[in-house]
Amino acid sequence: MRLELGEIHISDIKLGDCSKVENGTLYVNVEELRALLLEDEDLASVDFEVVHPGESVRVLPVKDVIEPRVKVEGNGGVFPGVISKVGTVGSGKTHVLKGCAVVTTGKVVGFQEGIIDMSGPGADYTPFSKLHNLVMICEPKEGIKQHQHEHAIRMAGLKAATYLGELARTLTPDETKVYETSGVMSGKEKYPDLPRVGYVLMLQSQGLLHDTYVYGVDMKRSMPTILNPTETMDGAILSGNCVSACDKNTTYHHLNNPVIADLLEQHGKTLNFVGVIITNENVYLMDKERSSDWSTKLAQFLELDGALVSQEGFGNPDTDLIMNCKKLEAAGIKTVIITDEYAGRDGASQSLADADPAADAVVTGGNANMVIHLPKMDKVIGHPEAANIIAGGFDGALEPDGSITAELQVITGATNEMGFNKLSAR
Amino acid sequence: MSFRVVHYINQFFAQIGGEEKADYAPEYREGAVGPGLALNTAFKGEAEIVGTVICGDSYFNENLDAAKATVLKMISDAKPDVVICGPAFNAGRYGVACGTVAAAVKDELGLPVVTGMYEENPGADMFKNKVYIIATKNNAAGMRQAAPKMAALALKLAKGEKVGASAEEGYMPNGLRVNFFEAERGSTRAVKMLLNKLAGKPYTTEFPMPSFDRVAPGPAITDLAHTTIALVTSGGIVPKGNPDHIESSSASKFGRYDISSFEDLTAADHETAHGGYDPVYANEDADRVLPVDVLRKMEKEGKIGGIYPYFFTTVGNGTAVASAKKYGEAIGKELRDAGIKAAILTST
Amino acid sequence: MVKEIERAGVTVVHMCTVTPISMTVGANRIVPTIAIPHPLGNPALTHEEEFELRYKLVEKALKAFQTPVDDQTIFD
Amino acid sequence: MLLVTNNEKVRDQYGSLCTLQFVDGGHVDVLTHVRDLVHSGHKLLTHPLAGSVKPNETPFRSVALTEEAGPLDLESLDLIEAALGVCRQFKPRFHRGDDAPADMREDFAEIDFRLIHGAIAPHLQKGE
Repeated sequence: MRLELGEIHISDIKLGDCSKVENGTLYVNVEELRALLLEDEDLASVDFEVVHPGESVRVLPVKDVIEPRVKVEGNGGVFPGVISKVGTVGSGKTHVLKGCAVVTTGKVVGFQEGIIDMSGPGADYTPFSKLHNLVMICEPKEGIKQHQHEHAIRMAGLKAATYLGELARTLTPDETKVYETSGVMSGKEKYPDLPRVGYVLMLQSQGLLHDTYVYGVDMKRSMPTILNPTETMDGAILSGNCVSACDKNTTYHHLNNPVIADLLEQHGKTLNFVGVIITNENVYLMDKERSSDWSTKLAQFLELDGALVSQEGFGNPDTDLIMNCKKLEAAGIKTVIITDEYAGRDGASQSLADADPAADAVVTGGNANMVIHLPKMDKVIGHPEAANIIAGGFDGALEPDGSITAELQVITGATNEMGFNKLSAR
Repeated sequence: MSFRVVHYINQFFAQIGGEEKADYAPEYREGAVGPGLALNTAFKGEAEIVGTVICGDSYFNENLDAAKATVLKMISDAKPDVVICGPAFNAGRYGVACGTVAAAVKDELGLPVVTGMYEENPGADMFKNKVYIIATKNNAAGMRQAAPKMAALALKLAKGEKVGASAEEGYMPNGLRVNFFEAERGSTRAVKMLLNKLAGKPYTTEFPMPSFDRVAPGPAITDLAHTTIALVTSGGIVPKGNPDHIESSSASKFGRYDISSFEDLTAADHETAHGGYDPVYANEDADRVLPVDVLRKMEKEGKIGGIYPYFFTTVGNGTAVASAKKYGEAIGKELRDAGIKAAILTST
Repeated sequence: MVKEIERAGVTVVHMCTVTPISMTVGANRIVPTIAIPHPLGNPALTHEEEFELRYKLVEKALKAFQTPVDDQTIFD
Repeated sequence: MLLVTNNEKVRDQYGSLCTLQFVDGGHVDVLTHVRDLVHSGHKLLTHPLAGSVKPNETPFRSVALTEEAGPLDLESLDLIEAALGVCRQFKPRFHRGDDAPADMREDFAEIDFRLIHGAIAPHLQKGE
């Protein structure tokens, strides 16, 4: 498969009465976009705010972050099976509005986490402080259930990102990146001497607020399967996950999967990137056994020499992670896993809920229990009262001056387990 | 203002002599001696070695308590802001002395301290979780790399600044996980690690899995009929009422109780303090965890020589490995001192 | 704990239910027992039967003491 | 199937569909009860740390086990002991949820219900 990714660099977002991209500025016709989103009968209101890097602004609680994209050439459309019709994506040409994102907020449940600080010490820990963000505050109609609420916000974010992405359709990209992958046979012929490497991408799939969708399929109802790396760049995988702010994979992460990017970078040079095996993190133990059996079986089927495994979430996904690692290693496939740690505030506790000597090559996104002090911001967007709940209990404290002392785990994307960040621990 | 540093070194690095001078008694000298000069350079004027304590390695290890006290007093009298020991590189007794002095400076004088040695130096395993040990090369040629790291960490500690992760500062991992920013993102590090693993090249995991060492099996007991057996349990059996209040989990102590007068444990006299399993069955009959009744019978039948008058009890539940190790050491010492050759350890 | 006691020169027989854990903690002579809440008993039996069961288990421990081993060994 | 829960919502829905043991206590009490069942030979069917709501946050927990007791299942043992270990590490914020704000309590109950529902409904339909 061959995908051309044309990046249009965005350096500002302005709200106005006409939606367009001009000289690197994204103009958003708020009324038009709002009308589109309010077609969803579960939503009562949607408000918009624009935040820029360096501003004294705090956004919370963040549900998802989505990068606007549009399919310009080739089969299918972005977010297949959800926004676009089901159709295999990942080839042709896609345009991206680079440097900006849609950020959805919404208090789906009372204890939701997820802070993005656009400046100050908190900003160092979230990649989204470096983007120009269109923040959408979505309010549901009275009386809808949590799962309807989650669905409504998820769809609003995807629709808005699609609407904005559409503005890039006819633009000339500032920069074009070309990704090309081979089939199993042709890859072997092309790179006979390079080690065959696959990527086992674990997707959160435990149920309400913990779900991931692939081509519209709820991943907990799927067996592990194989994707071409470029499919993720067109939105084949999207996040329905609202909990575990620091180590959940937002849709932005899936679109810009760093493992896929780095493996493609090495593809044909030091390794042969054979494909992506997606698997789930289910609650039922038999599912865990079956899925890890299958991810290993698929890896063997692809005759991999090595595999990278990335995780999402903490606690019982540690079990899936270790099962995957153990079984891959037992099958003779050299494995590196990416995770994060819950080693306690003092860093002295056991970091993972599961462990095995086979996991001898681990990359960590850092200790999520580290305490961080987030100074007061001039402006708080979203549901400021959520700060009370996030900060009020065990995880931290809201100081009288509006600053927050909390664990790193409240910051969106802080200890990402795809290795999106530079944060680590020793 | 420049920080006052006291430096601890051995007779060899003080250029007094080698093995033949290893019994050299502690001596205090004003100013820097030997490797201290390299440290002074590395301080770049921010700190200065005001005095050096020199002690022979044999002297230190053979007169441990007295030597430690003398050395500590010399250090303390020089009123340092921070103390540096070594580096000891791969010299085993020197490494143990550096670790011992450093730990005592930290615990007894309450002063910041840095030492350095090669990772396979026995002093490293003994002290890396207690004091900051800069990892050095295995010989003195590594001084050039070690001095700036030791000086930088010592300055940080003297200033009361936050100490970064082991990988940043160069000290040996001490069991405390510390966050820091790497030069590359995680995915890039992971790809590099995988390429090394695939090529059979060395790589370092960022999170080592908990590891377990082994002990060689004890010898077989040939004369059981004349052997006294000690009873140990991690099942939390205690005299009724748990007189020492042993915690049900993460216990901070172990129990040691007289069973010399018991033929049989019953619900009237023993119970379990363990919070890690359903206590109903052990409370009904503690012999189900600690088989005193059958051992008494075997004693009478002459199958065993006897039962050690005290049994030892811990709660396995949630007890940190380090504590369990400490309890095991204490129990082992008592049994060895009492000449006991055999123990049954029961676990739930 | 078992390691430190054995390191002190005391031969240890570890009687426990979860033998894999016993292997991990480094026991060298291992006698498997009945169940976690009652390793050396079985409340379903009569008192006499239970004593008999326990006696047999401890006999296995005595045999373990008398057997020279080079490596971790389970005495089933 | 044996279902252990302290969540009324789960009890109301599943009480008639499977063998249900209601624990009148907190999250840790449920796990402790489950641990005792594992020790007596029941096998875990669902992960005791379901969900990424931090274990110290949620006051509710529902866990499914096999109805039949067999020999001690080591994987179940590992999982339940590790889950209790995590709970020891992170002190619970709420006990039974009575001490949580009402809407939060309802959210916790709903999530716990959804997680266990998603996991066991397909199996109950098959008559397991």
